[in-house]
Amino acid sequence: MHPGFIFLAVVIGSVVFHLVTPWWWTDIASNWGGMDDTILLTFWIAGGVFILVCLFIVYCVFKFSYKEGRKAEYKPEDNKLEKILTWATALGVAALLAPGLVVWSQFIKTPSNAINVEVMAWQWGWQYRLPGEDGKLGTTQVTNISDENLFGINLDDPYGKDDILIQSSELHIKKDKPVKILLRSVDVLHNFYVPQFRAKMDSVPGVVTYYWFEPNKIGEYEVLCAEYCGVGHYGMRGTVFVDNEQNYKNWLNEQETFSDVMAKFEQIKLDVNKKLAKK
Amino acid sequence: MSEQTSINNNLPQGFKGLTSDFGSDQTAFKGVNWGKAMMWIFLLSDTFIFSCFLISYMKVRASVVAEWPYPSEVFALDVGGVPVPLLLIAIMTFVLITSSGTMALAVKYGYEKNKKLCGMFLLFTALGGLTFVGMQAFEWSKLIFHEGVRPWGNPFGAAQFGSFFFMITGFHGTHVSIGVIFLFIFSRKAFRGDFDTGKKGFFTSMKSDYVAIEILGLYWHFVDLVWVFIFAFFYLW
Amino acid sequence: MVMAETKKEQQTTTHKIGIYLWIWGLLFVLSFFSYMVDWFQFQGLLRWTLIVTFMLLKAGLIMAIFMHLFWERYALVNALLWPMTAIACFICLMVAEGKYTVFTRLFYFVVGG
Amino acid sequence: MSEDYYDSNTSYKAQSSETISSGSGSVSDIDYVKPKEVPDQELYHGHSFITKYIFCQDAKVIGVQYTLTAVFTGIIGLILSWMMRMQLGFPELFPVLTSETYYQFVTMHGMIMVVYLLTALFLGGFGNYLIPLMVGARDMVFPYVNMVSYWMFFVAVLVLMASFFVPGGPTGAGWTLYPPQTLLEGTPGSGIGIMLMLISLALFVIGFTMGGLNYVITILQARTRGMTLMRMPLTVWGIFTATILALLAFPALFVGAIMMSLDKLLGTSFFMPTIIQAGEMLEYGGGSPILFQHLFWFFGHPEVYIVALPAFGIVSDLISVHARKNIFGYRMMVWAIVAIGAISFFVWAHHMYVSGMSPWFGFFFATTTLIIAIPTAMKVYNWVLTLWKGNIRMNVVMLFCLGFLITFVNGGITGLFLGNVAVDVPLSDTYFVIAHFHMVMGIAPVLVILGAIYHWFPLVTGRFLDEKLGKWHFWITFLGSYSIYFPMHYLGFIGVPRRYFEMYDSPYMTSAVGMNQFISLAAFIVGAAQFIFLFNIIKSLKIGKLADKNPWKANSLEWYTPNVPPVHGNWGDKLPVVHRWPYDYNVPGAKEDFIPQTTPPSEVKDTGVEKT
Ligand code: HEA
Ligand code: HEA
Ligand code: CUA
Ligand SMILES: [Cu+2]
Repeated sequence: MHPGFIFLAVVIGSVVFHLVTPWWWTDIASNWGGMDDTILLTFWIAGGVFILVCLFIVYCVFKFSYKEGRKAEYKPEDNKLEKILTWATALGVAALLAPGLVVWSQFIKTPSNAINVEVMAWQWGWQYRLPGEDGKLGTTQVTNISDENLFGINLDDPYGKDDILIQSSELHIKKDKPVKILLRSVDVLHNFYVPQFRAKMDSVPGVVTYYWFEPNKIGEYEVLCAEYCGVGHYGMRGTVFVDNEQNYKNWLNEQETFSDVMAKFEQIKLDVNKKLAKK
Repeated sequence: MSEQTSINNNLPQGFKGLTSDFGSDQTAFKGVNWGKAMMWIFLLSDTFIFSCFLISYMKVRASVVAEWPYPSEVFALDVGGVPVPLLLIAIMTFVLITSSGTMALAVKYGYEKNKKLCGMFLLFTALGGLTFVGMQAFEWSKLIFHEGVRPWGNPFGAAQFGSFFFMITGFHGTHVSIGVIFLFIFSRKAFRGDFDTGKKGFFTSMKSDYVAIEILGLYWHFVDLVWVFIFAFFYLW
Repeated sequence: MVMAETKKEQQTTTHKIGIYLWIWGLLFVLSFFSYMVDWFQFQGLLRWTLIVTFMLLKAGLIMAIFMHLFWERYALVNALLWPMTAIACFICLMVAEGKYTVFTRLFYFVVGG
Repeated sequence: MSEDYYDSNTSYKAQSSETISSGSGSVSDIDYVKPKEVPDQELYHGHSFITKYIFCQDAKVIGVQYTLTAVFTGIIGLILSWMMRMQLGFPELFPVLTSETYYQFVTMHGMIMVVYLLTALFLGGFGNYLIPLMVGARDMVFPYVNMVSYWMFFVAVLVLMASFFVPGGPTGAGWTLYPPQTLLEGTPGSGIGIMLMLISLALFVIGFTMGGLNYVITILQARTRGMTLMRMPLTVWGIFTATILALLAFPALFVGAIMMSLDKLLGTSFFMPTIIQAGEMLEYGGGSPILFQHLFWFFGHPEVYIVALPAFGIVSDLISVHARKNIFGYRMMVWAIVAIGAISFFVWAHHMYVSGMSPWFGFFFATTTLIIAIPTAMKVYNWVLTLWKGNIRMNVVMLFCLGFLITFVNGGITGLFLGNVAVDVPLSDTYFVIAHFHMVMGIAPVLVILGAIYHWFPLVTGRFLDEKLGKWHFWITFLGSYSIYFPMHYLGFIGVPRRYFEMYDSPYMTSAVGMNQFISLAAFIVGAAQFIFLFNIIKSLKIGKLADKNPWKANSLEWYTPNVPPVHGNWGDKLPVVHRWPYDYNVPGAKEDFIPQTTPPSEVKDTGVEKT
């Protein structure tokens, strides 16, 4: 069989696979439809070029297979053709780049009404901190971290007292309300990634990184760690629930604030001291 | 070499020369000896190494929150009970520049095939380099034993100060030391007249030639050049 | 002055000893000047400009005269200098990155937001 | 040998063409070639077995040594990939594979394949063998240094392999070696393993620098008469540019490795911020993990082009020879190689879009990254336009070239997804990236290497490889690896992250079980097919069909040595003189369908040959 047929089959197979694939992205649950659209646009432009180039190859392979005595064309260059191709490609690139950059500029600019959510990662798990009534997160310092103060909140920062601490890998957020994810890590790089939200960012020890999104579909979503962080990387999961207003409120009311936690520890200390004193 | 320079004078100069040289056959760097071309490209690569060191230093220094120690005080030297800032570093700088000057003269006399003066200036250069390394050793021991500066921390502020200091000056000092060794070897060779007789090298079995001195010169000036940047960025900043 | 003298000398690779002594002297003077910047405790932008200027002048002199780059053909000179644009780009971006890092550190660990 | 060495007292202008012969005996004006500028090279001729084959200074032997060592490491890398695929496709079958060993295998697989296989094979192997032959030199300019370069590489490989046998095993930090994770206990091999890796890399860099300086200076300063830069085969251009990239990019890796070893050994905090591990505060503080990423990718991105550019160059030559047609747009090809090389120093942070670096960098790096696609696209167009109206021999070499084109375009295009910063956000660190770079780096250049071996085997050994086995080898490798990586993109779309030891506990990942099994099976088959190839080599060495001199009717100089296979010194007593580019195939009016580079114009006066 002529090899051209096999190459042709590869191209057709690729297109068919793309059309019938059962493996496709998860239903989007955030405002980042722009990312999906840009991907689709890239598919159209770049995929089109892929098909054209491959079909051209297949055509050449059929048409110009070796024949004794045939003369190949002798044409070292063709300025006009090369110019046209360069500009066409440049145009294609620009068409891809422009929407990409627009989406990126939205991605790095958080809307002012976003709720701050601190995601704190460690080997290998997640916990979260939400601002309290004052709407602000207290400042932190890794060196402050202790059993009582798992987030290392600065004790003299008044904003920190009412912060809501969620010492579990389950996070709830409100539908249609933008959240700004502030990422911290106490040890190595991690990455807070929910495929349905599309967005992701590394959490880097020593600095705070961020991204934002607006969840728009109620449901339960799995958090994956998307930056290699040691042997437990693959098991570093969490859960995000997108709730409606009411459920979110209920959940929030059950959570402890930093002062609650501190008070609890104070109490424990007092108890222990009392016991010691009794003895 | 001089013959090739005379070839070069008949080639187009300036930017015209640039295109005609790259468009020509056989050599792109007209009249440049293989070894010399190789040294230049090596130095280019080495420049990237030192640049990466200095860029990392700059990035870390810009982003540490802890106070960066004040080099002018850290590196002060007591003269009669008065601390003179950066005195030792200033002397080291002058010593290295001096050795660069003697190296330039050694190269000059090498090309004039004046083996005595050439050898002598090489020797001076080597001694200059040795002095530099000696002073650096003194400085290191002073910092380590008297000031308590360690690669992992120091009493003055940001821990990275010591880390970068030892790493960068250490890497530079290694370059100087290697240069000194070669300077001694070459000065002996010059005195012995190897470059005149074209004696074959021990390892490579290539003929000795006075070009070797220019090549070594490039290396030595480069070491000096790097120090200019270290002096400005590390000590004066 | 120096230029005029050196142009004439372009004929041979060996140069009059004068030029080396000249440059040697200049390097001394420039090093002395940069030392003085520290001595007089200039601060801020002034210090910054002076240090960099003296540094670049010294580097330029060493490369041009001591390393004979001034007499080399443009092919070599260009081959050596163009790659420095990559370094320049790296420097600029790392300055920006350093500033961004320190900003986030101060903002989230000290100032609060 | 030095009869036409140029007398230094006369200048170029004074030379009249009559007094200088071109070396071909003709004295007519059009055959004039500039006289010799550099004296002939003195070579050290080995006499004993050791100096001839072990500590040999002949670039051709060094090239073969590099190739064999690199292929050996490549096979280890291949076996490691089998183990990985075993775990991903059939996790129950192989319970000895723990997550520690899995990550160690991933790391060693990545590092071996990129650095110790492809870089060493393209630059050390093909570079050493082909550069002196193709530019008409007797050897590399510094044969001794060249020899040391190989032995440094050899030691680097030994050190790397040693890490499999030390306590704790090799490092499992991922080939990107991101700190702090690399140096902490949660990562396998964070003790001796990582140190051996860093030492091995440093040795590799030092050894490579020695070799690389040789390649660059040989190409720039030791070409034969008439060989201008714009008459060099594209193979040489690709290797040349890649070598320059390597000389300028490896320093960043070297510096990163030094700083990381200091963090490990002395407890400095270059890359290490304050860290709490297992409830305990470590003695670090203030360092910057992102700095390492910048250093790594300042090396790492040029590195991926270091393995791509030689492949680009070689494939151009293979296509041209076997399509019996000049390469289309030679000058554009050269400028594209140079442009890709230059721009590749300005795109590094496209690997760091979601690393937490300054978000503003996204704009800059997305733009530069997509710009680099333009010269690459030009190269693709020129390859396919070379096929257009050619006279294409459908032999094994050509099949490998076509395989390269399809996989490279496919992988390049997925690069456009990743380069476009907003699109990279969902895809980064998923299997989409794995699929991208295996397509563009794991298959495309490997296919070129294999094709190139089929092409140059007759030159090196005087015998052909078996075509029939070759065709089997090609189809299994090409179709097999295409079906490994094409579906893998869709795993990335689902959102499956890379470097996952196990992934079957999430609903949407479970949907991919079948695909993973299929991919694994394909990987086993493709890997096994490489042994057909090894068998082919061994068989053909002994009983392969004997090849004539210049069996492919190629134009470039390597086929025109007096002895085939070429011997030490390459050219006998007279260096060749070059009169044209290496792509004069099927020139109208010429008797044969090819005109060797050494043919003077007077011999092909009536042809429509273009001036080059
Ligand atoms: C040989 C190696 C090689 C090559 C050539 C490339 C080529 C390209 N790569 Fe790839 N890349 C890697 C090896 C390579 N890459 C590796 C190893 C990694 C992962 C490392 C790791 O994390 O472990 C990686 C990762 C990687 C990333 C980071 C992904 C992430 O981690 O999130 C990005 C992002 O920008 C990227 C982009 C590109 C682009 C834009 C090109 C371009 O150069 C491609 C240009 C080619 C084409 C575009 C095809 C031909 C063009 C046409 C047919 C014309 C049609 C074109 C238009 C319509 C414009 N690559
Ligand atoms: C050139 C580079 C190269 C090559 C050839 C390969 C080849 C293969 N790789 Fe690759 N791989 C990498 C570079 C490469 N890889 C890198 C850089 C990583 C990232 C590591 C990290 O995350 O840290 C990676 C990671 C990686 C993963 C992801 C692991 C994870 O994230 O958890 C997987 C999973 O399937 C995989 C599979 C394979 C398979 C099945 C093959 C092959 O089996 C494919 C089929 C085989 C061939 C096409 C032939 C290969 C030829 C030779 C080996 C040469 C032998 C030479 C002669 C005989 C002359 N690799
Ligand atoms: Cu945490 Cu990966
Ligand atoms: Cu890249």
